[in-house]
Amino acid sequence: MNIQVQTQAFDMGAEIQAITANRPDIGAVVSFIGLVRDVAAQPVLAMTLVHYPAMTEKALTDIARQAQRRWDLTAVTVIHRVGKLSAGEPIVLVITASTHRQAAFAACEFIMDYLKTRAPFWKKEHTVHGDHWVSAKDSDEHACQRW
Amino acid sequence: MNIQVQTQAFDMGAEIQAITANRPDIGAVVSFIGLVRDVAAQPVLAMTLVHYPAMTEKALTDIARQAQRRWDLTAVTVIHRVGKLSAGEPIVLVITASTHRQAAFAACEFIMDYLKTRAPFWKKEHTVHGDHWVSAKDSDEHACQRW
Amino acid sequence: MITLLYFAQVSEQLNINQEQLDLPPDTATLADLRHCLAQRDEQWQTVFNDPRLMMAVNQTMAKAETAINDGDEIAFFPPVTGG
Amino acid sequence: MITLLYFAQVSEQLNINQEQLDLPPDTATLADLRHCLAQRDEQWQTVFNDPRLMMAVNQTMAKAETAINDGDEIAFFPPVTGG
Repeated sequence: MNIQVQTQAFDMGAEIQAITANRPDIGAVVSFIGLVRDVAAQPVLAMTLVHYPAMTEKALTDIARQAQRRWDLTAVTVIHRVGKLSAGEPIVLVITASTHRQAAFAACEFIMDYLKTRAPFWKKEHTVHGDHWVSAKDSDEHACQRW
Repeated sequence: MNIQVQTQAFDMGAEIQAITANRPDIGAVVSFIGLVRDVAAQPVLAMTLVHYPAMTEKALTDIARQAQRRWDLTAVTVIHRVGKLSAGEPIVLVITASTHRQAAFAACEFIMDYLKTRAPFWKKEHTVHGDHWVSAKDSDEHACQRW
Repeated sequence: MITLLYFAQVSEQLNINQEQLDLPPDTATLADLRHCLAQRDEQWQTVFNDPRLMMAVNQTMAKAETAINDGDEIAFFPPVTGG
Repeated sequence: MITLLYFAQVSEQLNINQEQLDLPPDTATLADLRHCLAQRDEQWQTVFNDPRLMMAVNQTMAKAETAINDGDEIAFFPPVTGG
């Protein structure tokens, strides 16, 4: 399990390589990248991600462990960035590897749904109209309650 | 939409870069990589992927179009390798991008389930005990019928 | 004239990759053609009576009731195993 | 002594990041502490009466009924928005 909270960008190819090298039992790797989205209605110039440093890795590790208990996973990587990020920049990377694709898909989506509602990160958007905290979406809570 | 059937390896990072560059409306990118699996019971040294060349791209394009009709996708990439591949080598790459993660996850899994049961590829495994064609799995057909 | 293609196990079992033949009389659908090819010998009968045999007409997956016409490219193959 | 941490909108609304205080008497659970803090003034009342307020005790998500003890680190924050 590889859990990281960092300001710098991540290299998805290298992370997948690290997981799959010398592990020919892995048949399926599912990855998720979340990016700073900029929609035309209210242009987002950048975003600042704040977090609760003492808790963040612990929360992500706990989510990844829950996924490992539910599905037969060979590897899990979760990398979440903090600090100021520009529009289009990657925020989060989740990689799940398994012998079978269904387990890898389900676990990756589960981790994202839990991360969105249980990991202590908060986004402040910087727009041309000023700064504002991003509101939590009910749809994320509903997505999480499926599992 | 980017559909490719090729013998050479693919560069996942470059493919994701190609999709997300200058597209700040993309919030979520889901990727799937399928690899040549080697399980201890019957060591697989390599695998040869044969296909129906005149039909393959057409079938993959049709599957990707079905996904685009069902979900709001910004981009779809499907790259499938053919020819001889060693244990641990990547076989297939599917990338889906969307404003929202649910659409990207569902579309990526849908494409894989359809590809597994509707795209004209066949695998022959080369093991220490000889060569044999891989059998289709009922579980793949069931997975496909969910959609 | 129709073109018939055979892939993977089907090709190996029948020992043929490809052939061309005149559309046999009273062959309106894939089911008719399948029935006709199954007459060739015991091995062909085994392959063409397998309910899992897959078929494509002009590079599109097709079913028993799919109509076939002169000039079509028709492929027979086992369940696919890509991905 | 307990440590209280406030994050994001909660921190801005209350104009505080962190404080330490003696565990108030008759404060056995988070619900008790919340009730106690809500008394401070109108702004604190607004924040602590919001049913969406999230809480953690010793870096683990917690609920109203979670017990609190001397030495705990207790955090209050709005619904999370990472990912």
